[in-house]
Amino acid sequence: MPWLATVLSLAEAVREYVRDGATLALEGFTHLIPFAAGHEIARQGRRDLTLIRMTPDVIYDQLIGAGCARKIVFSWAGNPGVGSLHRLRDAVENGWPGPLELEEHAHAGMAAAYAAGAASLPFGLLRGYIGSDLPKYNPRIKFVECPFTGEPLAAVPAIRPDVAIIHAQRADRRGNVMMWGVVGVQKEAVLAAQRSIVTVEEIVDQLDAPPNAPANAMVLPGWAVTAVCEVKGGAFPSYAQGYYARNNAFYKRWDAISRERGSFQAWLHRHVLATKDFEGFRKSLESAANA
Amino acid sequence: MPWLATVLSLAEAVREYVRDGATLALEGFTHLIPFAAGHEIARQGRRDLTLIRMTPDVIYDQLIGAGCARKIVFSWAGNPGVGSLHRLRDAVENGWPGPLELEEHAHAGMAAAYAAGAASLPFGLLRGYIGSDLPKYNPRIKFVECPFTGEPLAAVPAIRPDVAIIHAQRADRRGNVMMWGVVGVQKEAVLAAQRSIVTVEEIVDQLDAPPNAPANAMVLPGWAVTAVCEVKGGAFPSYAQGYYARNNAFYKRWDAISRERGSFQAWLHRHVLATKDFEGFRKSLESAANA
Amino acid sequence: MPDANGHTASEIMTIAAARRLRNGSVCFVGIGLPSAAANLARLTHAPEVVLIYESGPIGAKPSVLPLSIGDGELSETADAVVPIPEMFSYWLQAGRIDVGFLGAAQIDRFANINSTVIGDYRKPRTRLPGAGGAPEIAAFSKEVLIVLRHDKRAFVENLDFVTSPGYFDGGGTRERMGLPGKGPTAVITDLGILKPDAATKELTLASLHPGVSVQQVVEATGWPLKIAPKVETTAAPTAAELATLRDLNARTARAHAGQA
Amino acid sequence: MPDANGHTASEIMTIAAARRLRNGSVCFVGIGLPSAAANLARLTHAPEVVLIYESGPIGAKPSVLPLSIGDGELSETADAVVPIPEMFSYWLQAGRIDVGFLGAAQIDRFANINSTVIGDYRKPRTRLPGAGGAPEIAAFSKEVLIVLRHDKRAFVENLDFVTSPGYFDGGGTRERMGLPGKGPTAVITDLGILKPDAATKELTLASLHPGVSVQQVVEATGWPLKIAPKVETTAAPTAAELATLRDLNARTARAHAGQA
Repeated sequence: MPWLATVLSLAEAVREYVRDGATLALEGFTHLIPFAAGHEIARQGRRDLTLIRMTPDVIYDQLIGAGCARKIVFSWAGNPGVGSLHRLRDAVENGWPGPLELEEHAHAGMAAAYAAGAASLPFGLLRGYIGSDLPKYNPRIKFVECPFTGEPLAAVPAIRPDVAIIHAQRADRRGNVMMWGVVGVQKEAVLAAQRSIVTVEEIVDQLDAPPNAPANAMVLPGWAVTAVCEVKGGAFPSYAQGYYARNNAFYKRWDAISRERGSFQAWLHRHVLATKDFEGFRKSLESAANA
Repeated sequence: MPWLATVLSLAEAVREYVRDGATLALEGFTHLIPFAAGHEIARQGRRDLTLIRMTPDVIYDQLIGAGCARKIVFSWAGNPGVGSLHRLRDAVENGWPGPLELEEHAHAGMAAAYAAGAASLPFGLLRGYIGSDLPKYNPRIKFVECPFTGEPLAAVPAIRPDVAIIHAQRADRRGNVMMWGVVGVQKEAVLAAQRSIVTVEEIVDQLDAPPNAPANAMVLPGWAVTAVCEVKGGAFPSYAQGYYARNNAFYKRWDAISRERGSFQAWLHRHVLATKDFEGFRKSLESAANA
Repeated sequence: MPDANGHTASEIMTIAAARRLRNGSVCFVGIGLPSAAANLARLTHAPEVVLIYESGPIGAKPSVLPLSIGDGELSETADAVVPIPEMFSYWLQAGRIDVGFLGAAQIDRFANINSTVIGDYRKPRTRLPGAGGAPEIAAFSKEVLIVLRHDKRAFVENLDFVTSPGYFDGGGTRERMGLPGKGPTAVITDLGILKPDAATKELTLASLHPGVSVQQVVEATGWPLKIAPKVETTAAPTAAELATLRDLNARTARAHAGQA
Repeated sequence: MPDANGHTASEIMTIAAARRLRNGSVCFVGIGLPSAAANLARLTHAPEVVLIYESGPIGAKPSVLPLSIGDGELSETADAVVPIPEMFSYWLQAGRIDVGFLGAAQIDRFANINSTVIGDYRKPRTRLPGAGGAPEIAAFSKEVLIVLRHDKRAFVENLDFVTSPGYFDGGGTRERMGLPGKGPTAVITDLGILKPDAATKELTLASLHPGVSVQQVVEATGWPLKIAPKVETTAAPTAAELATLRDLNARTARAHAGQA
């Protein structure tokens, strides 16, 4: 049934849909960050990627350090509550492991640009950027005039990634995807993209909104999604509400792992590149912790 | 606590917040139509209202026939699945009970205009109206040029009603409002308006998303709502998912009630104007059916 | 009332429309005949058709036909239910609809339609419901099907008001106007099926329902109707199609009865 | 480490900031010190303060401080959780926020702030996280509070980059630029509180924290700092404030510990 999302392994999905030079959006605002998919992209050695993400936190720090990225499009680049993204800073400040082009926005502009992409509008409209230097350095932030009031309003070009990748709590066997809690711009990213890969905690027979979840569940129909992959724990060290909490300790530890090129590379090779998949990565981390 | 919605009776809310000459939006797309509030406006004899609503079905037919309306802003005016709105047609075609100004849009434009109102943007942006005669007759539909691609896009002024009125399934005692199922543009109407009145099926101690409901519940925080009124059955003959079904038989019967001025006026006087409140209306209808 | 062919005008229209929906296609459904046709397709040859109602339900699987565009049955059986601004922007405008279904009060030879007024807009003889979702369904669906009864009041030389575009003045105009969808691919009536000419886009009689003559259709059309070189005959409703549709209608009538 | 006054620099900043939140006000909260201050207010004098985190939670009531802007604790305790595009359009841009809280790497005398780069944008000495929600928080909140440590690296004559506007070049410029919110009403540091002059909008020393001298603040400021005619002294933290804040921090530290 070609009109439904294909259920396949994450390695297959990345092999099939993520090409060198592609424009990707890996979204998930603190919650449901698709770390497993990010690792698989590094593992398969994708290069020259344009990486879009409102908050390129640890997941893009890893991809940048691994040499996968040519450019990032973003609005806030830090390790939330911890500090700098050292790999990103090393790329921007010192060009290591290669030069990194920046296209920088504010959150409001990125959100409007994703919504415009999902709606197939050529640009997103917002009140924004007034008094900020960002438009001086980003020619993709322009201003239009309201045809009714004459007011100037900011305009940002729609985000239209080649592939959007998100993590969600559940899917059914037809590829209908359900998520709840902090849902960020995940729906917009999927709908704005040409193709989409959704990793989920579990594939279930019947999608039901769970009790005790925030009353904001949403379902993406399977025919609007390209591929669904079951990857238990696939958002670690981010979290999946109803499944596991954010591993704040890992985020703090990332600061030390990533601070130096050597320690980062050792970590990347040992735990990501030398493992077969995300389960292997988790086991490798555990055995290192217990050693 | 002035920052929370006030819980009061519907009669008080209409008396307090709905003025003659006001611009109102009574929303609810087939589902959760605030009929009780509409009746109360007729009962209190409000005049010269500008009535905004995507689908001014039976609820606005009643208000137009009752002489409350000066103008309607709309995108589809019919009795869904049944036929014409006779009172609306009588006003448009014959000026009875008074002239009725029309501001006419398409659904896509109204939806964009509500969203713009909720976002405090001066206009809503959409691809739309191409090839339609509507812009020829509605000067409030304009076109703007995309600053990136040069494409023309439609622009409609934001809807900013004085008062938005909606019906929802539940509220808690702090005025937090929960709805699910077909949620239409209700959230946008409330957020676009200066003030809002929300009638609900019940006021509960604790808001929880019900089991078996469509997984699309949303909550409007009490501080974003002006007044909450408990009116059981207040969407009749529309429906409240999880509480009662649409009374399709009433919608069909409305065709005969409303076809002639006399039969409409008799119905309005007997069941709405001569009753004290919505409960009285329901009892009056029942006793007429059993007579 | 079934005629000599064993089916009513509504039935043949509904069945002919239903047949045009491919399994798995995503269909934006209006109330009434489009909804009947789409659900008939779902209950017969196209079990995986995705029905979207503009009120918000995506993937609705109603067991009875809704009277309104937002009956509870639709959202209860849907895969997802979205707010209206999202429906019109992320789903319709974004070009995710394979087939949009429209009715009309008037249609012209280039399949432009009127559902707004009969007579002058500012002094109408008959005020109709208006546009609803139609202009954008007509613009953004990959393909549009139009269903209406065939008579001279409906099939007119000039529309009183253009609510939704078909092919404008024909030829390549629609494309030049920047509309992404390919436009109306069939107009299904109670007499037959009209299709746009590949070059001129003028509606052309392509198929006659059983027992209908070319002459009948020409006489019911308010402009000199073009006839395809080879006019087909619509296959008669199968027993299964008729039984399924009648069951659906009977269930629906029972569900919508009851005290007002 | 508490100093001679019995509290740390962080504690006095947090407590001074918390005191400025009125009960029932709607507060857009950033991570770190703003979140600590807002939750301290909620746990002391302002139990009905509405905390909004940009990740989506509206009315969050976390029992421990979140490390990230979207920790599960926030959405689990919120009255509502909304998608990001809705948060920035229907809530922030629409002007529903009473108080927006911002941090900064650099600030100038008109309370414009930089959280983007130190050095040249294209060849930065230090690349900072960037704007996030700050420009629109600064523009659309009815009032903005800025919290940062007081030293000459932060309080500079000229910003390397203007991330978010305060009063531009002072006077009526902010209003003329069409920004609806009234702008930063206080800059709370570990030394004292600066407030904009009513006419010129230049930041002026309004209050000193216990044990801090005017001279200390002047020396920590990279421009010739204006001093209010009557400089107040910030009330010392109460025992209840300190105890509540330290409890909160201790609970938070326990919650964020654990194996990576």
